Amino acid sequence: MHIRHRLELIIERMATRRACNILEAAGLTGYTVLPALSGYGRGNHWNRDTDLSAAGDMVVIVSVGSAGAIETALAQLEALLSAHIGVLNVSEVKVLRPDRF
Amino acid sequence: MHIRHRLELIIERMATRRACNILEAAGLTGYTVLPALSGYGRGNHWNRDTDLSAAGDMVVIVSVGSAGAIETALAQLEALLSAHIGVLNVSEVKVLRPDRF
Amino acid sequence: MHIRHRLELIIERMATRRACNILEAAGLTGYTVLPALSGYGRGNHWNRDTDLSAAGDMVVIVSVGSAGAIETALAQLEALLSAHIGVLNVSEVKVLRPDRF
Amino acid sequence: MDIAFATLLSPMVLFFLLGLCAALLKSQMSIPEAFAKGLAIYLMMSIGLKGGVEMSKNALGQDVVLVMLSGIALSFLLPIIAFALLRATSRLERTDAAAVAAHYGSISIVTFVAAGQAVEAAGLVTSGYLVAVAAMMEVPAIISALMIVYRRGQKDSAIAGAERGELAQEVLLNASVVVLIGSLVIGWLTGAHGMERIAPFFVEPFQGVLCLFLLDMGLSAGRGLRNGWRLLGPATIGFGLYMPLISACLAAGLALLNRMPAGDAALLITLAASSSYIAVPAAMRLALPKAKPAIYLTLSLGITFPFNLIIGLPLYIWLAELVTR
Amino acid sequence: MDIAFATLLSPMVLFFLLGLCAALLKSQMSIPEAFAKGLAIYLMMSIGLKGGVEMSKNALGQDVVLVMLSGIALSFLLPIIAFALLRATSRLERTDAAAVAAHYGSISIVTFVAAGQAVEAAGLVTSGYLVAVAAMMEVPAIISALMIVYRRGQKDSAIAGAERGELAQEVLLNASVVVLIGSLVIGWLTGAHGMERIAPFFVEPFQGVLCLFLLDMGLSAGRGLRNGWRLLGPATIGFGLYMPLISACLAAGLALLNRMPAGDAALLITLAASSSYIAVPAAMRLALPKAKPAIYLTLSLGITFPFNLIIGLPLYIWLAELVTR
Amino acid sequence: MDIAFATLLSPMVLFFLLGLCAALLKSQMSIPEAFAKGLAIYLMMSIGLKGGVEMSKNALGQDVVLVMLSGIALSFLLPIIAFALLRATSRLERTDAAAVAAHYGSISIVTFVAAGQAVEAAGLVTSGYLVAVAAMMEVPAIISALMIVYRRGQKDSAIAGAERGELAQEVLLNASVVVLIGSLVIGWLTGAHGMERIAPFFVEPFQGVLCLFLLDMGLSAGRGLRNGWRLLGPATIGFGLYMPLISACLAAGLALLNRMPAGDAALLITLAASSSYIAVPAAMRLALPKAKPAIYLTLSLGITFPFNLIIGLPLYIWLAELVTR
Ligand SMILES: Nc1ncnc2c1ncn2[C@@H]1O[C@H](COP(=O)(O)O)[C@@H](O)[C@H]1O
Ligand SMILES: Nc1ncnc2c1ncn2[C@@H]1O[C@H](COP(=O)(O)O)[C@@H](O)[C@H]1O
Ligand SMILES: Nc1ncnc2c1ncn2[C@@H]1O[C@H](COP(=O)(O)O)[C@@H](O)[C@H]1O
Ligand code: NA
Ligand code: NA
Ligand code: NA
Repeated sequence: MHIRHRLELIIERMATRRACNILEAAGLTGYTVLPALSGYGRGNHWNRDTDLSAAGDMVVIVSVGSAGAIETALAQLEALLSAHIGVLNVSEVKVLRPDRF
Repeated sequence: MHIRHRLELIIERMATRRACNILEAAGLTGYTVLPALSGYGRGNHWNRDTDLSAAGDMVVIVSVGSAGAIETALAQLEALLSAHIGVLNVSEVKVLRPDRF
Repeated sequence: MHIRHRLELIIERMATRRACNILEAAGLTGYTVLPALSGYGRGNHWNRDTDLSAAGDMVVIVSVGSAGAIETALAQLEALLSAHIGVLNVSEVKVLRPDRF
Repeated sequence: MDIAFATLLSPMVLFFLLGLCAALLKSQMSIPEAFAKGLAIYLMMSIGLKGGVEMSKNALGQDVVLVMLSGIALSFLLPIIAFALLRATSRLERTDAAAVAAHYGSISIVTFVAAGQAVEAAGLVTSGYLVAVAAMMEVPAIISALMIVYRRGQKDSAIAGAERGELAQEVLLNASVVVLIGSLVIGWLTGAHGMERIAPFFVEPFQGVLCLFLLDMGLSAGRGLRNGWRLLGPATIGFGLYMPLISACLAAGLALLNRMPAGDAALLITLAASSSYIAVPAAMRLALPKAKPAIYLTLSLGITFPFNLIIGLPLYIWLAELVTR
Repeated sequence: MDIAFATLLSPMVLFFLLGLCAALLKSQMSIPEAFAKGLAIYLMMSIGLKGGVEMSKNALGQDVVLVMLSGIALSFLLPIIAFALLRATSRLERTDAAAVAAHYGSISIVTFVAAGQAVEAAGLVTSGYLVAVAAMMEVPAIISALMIVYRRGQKDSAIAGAERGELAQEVLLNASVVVLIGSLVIGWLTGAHGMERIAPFFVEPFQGVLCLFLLDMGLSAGRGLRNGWRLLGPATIGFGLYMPLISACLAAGLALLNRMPAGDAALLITLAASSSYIAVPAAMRLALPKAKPAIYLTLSLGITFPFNLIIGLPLYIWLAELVTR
Repeated sequence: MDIAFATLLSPMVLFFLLGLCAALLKSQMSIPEAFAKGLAIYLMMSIGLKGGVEMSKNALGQDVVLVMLSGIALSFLLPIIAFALLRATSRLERTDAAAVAAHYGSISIVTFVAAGQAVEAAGLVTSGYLVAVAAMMEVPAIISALMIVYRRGQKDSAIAGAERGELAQEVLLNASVVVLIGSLVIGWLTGAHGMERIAPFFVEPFQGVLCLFLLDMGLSAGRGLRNGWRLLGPATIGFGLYMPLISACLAAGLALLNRMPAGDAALLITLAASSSYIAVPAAMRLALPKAKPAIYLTLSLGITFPFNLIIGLPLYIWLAELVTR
């Protein structure tokens, strides 16, 4: 198996498209967006059912790619997270079909 | 980038608040709760659509924090999981803004 | 804590049962299925709301187990992914109750 | 017989059977959880409102209070009987037995609603305050069951992360208590006049929505049965069939004592005979997390609910007519 | 012309166009999947029930059986024609062509429902059993398409993890088959009497619900087009426009042979001309996972559905009147 | 007084209060987001259609255009006043103040709908084109608020990943603009005749659906208040109470100038006094992501919406009658 990086970006739903644009521009070959139900950060709780506008919803974006592509994305994502609510983390994973990532 | 721990707790939805209380008490600065659709464990299958009461629903709680805070949470979570249905795992991840975790 | 492997399989919803059959056959003691909202891969975007048939929906299947069981599953999953849409990755995690995985 | 036949051939019951069969045949079809939950809230609002409007028409007398007290007493008492029977006949553990007992002391709103339809089809009239009785019977059974478990000093040290009062919050302010009691009060405050403008949504389509909801209940019951029946021994399954009858007889006795009219008696009997599968399971996950949900859910939703809907209802109406003649 | 104009200006079609335009203009609005799926089940229950009630009024004669057989034959036959045409004119691969062919042999319930409305607006009457014909035409096309693929010994070794019978389960017990046939039987069993009490939910609001659902279909079709049109060459797009006409002519021939009344003929023609975008895509993901969903979904939902709804329906009614005159 | 009392005791307001109390008492009950969002689309389709049908009955004169322009002017102007007041009295930062200001210039469709019910209950008549005015007042306030922020050259360098035109897309093609304007046009095109067949879904059940939706709004408002009130100082809370009154007075002046009939004036006043909690928050997340959502959501949904619904509506009707006498 081959080593790749896994980016996990937790970000407000309204910023999904911006984040995905960054990932695609960085050369990542794919990503998947998952819904979140509720959460907590910096003293605030949020909950999908609290917010009629759904503007406060968060999503989790998972993207597996080469160290280089993830690196490229991180700089831009850091800028994005200076404006939008969210956090990210990166870990090492193994994949089977290296050409896909 | 800085090394932190990522806790992934899969637990029944009705115990979410208890688990989150434990995380906050352990000093974790944030967490995110995701819905699950179905699953399998110890010979039993569950499925969100099977259960009108939704009492059997599971959620996935993701929390990234310092090794110490995760450690503190683990002892309490172990106690929680002796009563409630669920499993957990911990992995190492890297983060950009270390003060946030 | 004890070291185990965490498999993350992103696959089309219609193939969930096939993937789960493979996991169970490989001796994995549990897994959890999460819904996804949208995603991107090989130049195509998909979105849950685009597709009335929901045949294009993707799910994320998370399974934590022994290196051996995950290994066994991987061969079959690779075959499955030659027919169905999806990607997978494996990482190392720590667990508390080793007998459960 | 006629009533039994009419009940069995009502679209309501037939849609339940459709769902049940589809699930037993392993159909993958499902009604989205969010949609079904929305319909459930609609149904509770509707019966709450109708009950409240009925109540606004008459002053509440002493007889009403007595029936309410009877309902509460039943909800307290039935779990004790249920627990004793389960421990005597089945191999369920204490905690599992207590959890099951709580379900049978509490009530099922859908069974109540279906009874309302069947009673009406049988030409009987009912009083609105029975909705209040239904709401009042939800909670005492939970308290009763917890007292059984904790009696022998078996009270767990508090569960990690638990907050004070979280169980009370869950039990006293769950969706069905809030919506039922709330709508009842609103119906009672606004009366027939306020109801007029919302009747095209809350009254006329009611039975149709019930059909759709029962299709979903059939699917849930069938899937529950398929997944969970192996956990139920014959003694437990038997309990799911005879316990409603015991409850029904006790309720019939109280109906007789209270000199209730036949329609109301049928509803009280149905409430006693019905078992919870929404509010109590949620409460049990908080209060008795070690009790196995597959046991109480399968029994209540997979065995007792279909039994009540298909065989029980005509029986309870017949029983009600017997004791009120 | 009048019918064409009336169809185009019906709220139903206008809401579809609204959704289509919004999606093409990249509006982010959406109707929640769970809500839309709930509405879809409502629509199928409703037409099943109405069809069943109609059927309960008359004994089923030989003519009904003949139309049913005609429908089944069409569903078997059309994929063969579609496959041949696609292979001759487009550059689609075998598997993709077979998957598309399956869609065009099967049917679209929403197109059928819209046709029902248009036929009624045109002053024609229809028979309830056409709903049964619709349900029967869903599945044969799938079998037919799979036979095309597997004919040349190209049968894949079984897909990893696949269970025996899972395809049959999916195809014979999917939501639309279960709900349509189930509701039809229930409507037929309970008849006009049983329908009375549920009509305020299942009959009166029907056309309004259809508008809301078509808004969602417009959004889906528009988004599908935006994402998928690049995958469709002109030959494939052309197929999405002329194939319905070929199917319509064949069905018109059968309608003539069967001496069907004009309203019924219009419905049979529409069924033949319509293409599936819910049941067949799901079946194809299981049976032919290597076929590209973007192709068959975009073609069926993005091209053929709008064509049928806007241009096809008046045409099919006209054709039906022609062959039944 | 009578109107105030009638408003307060309408099922609509009572269900809102039920939800509000349940949330404040920490009930965990909720109405699924997908279901509530589906209902919201239904409500917008319904008022759009009804407005369009009304509009189709009369030719649109110069007076209509003048009222539309008045609405647009209000939507542009109110954020400027709101911003100035917030900066003068509260400690909100520039961006937060501008974001809040945008909400108060824009409108709340549910408040508008509730006003329609109250106005009708008060025996006044309204014109359909006010729905168009409502739709037109959604967007200008957003532009106005962004101009305030960017005036001092404070325009952020573009946010990472942002696309050109994404804000315009969000703001001009969000669900409420698309559905309101779309349904209005459809209602206007198809007229009373087209409406007939869909009225059992879009007209009759409307008020009942509104009750269910307001229960959900009450839950949201209550939860927002519980989570967010600590972020609001007394000056900000005060703003949420007096700003609607200022807006109402300005709108009343314009109603007087335009010689609007009392019912229409009440609706225009309500639109001005109402504040957005769906469309504008979403736009603010894109355009001013650094503004804290907890502030503007809590203020608009937790303070101003309940104030308008319970106290505001009778006041605005009274004001409308005053200026149009
Ligand atoms: N340490 C964390 N682990 C997981 N999720 C987090 C963490 N911190 C923040 N979040 C998520 O990000 C959201 C916003 O966090 P914040 O930016 O800290 O307000 C929270 O509501 C959580 O859903
Ligand atoms: N090894 C595992 N990997 C991922 N999820 C698991 C695992 N084991 C259990 N689960 C999840 O936890 C739920 C309860 O498991 P159990 O406590 O084993 O009955 C299952 O239904 C799964 O959703
Ligand atoms: N590198 C990746 N990281 C995360 N998800 C991915 C990745 N590649 C593909 N996916 C997901 O898998 C789906 C199908 O991908 P593909 O097989 O590349 O068309 C995509 O729509 C994504 O949801
Ligand atoms: Na009971
Ligand atoms: Na066809
Ligand atoms: Na305003």
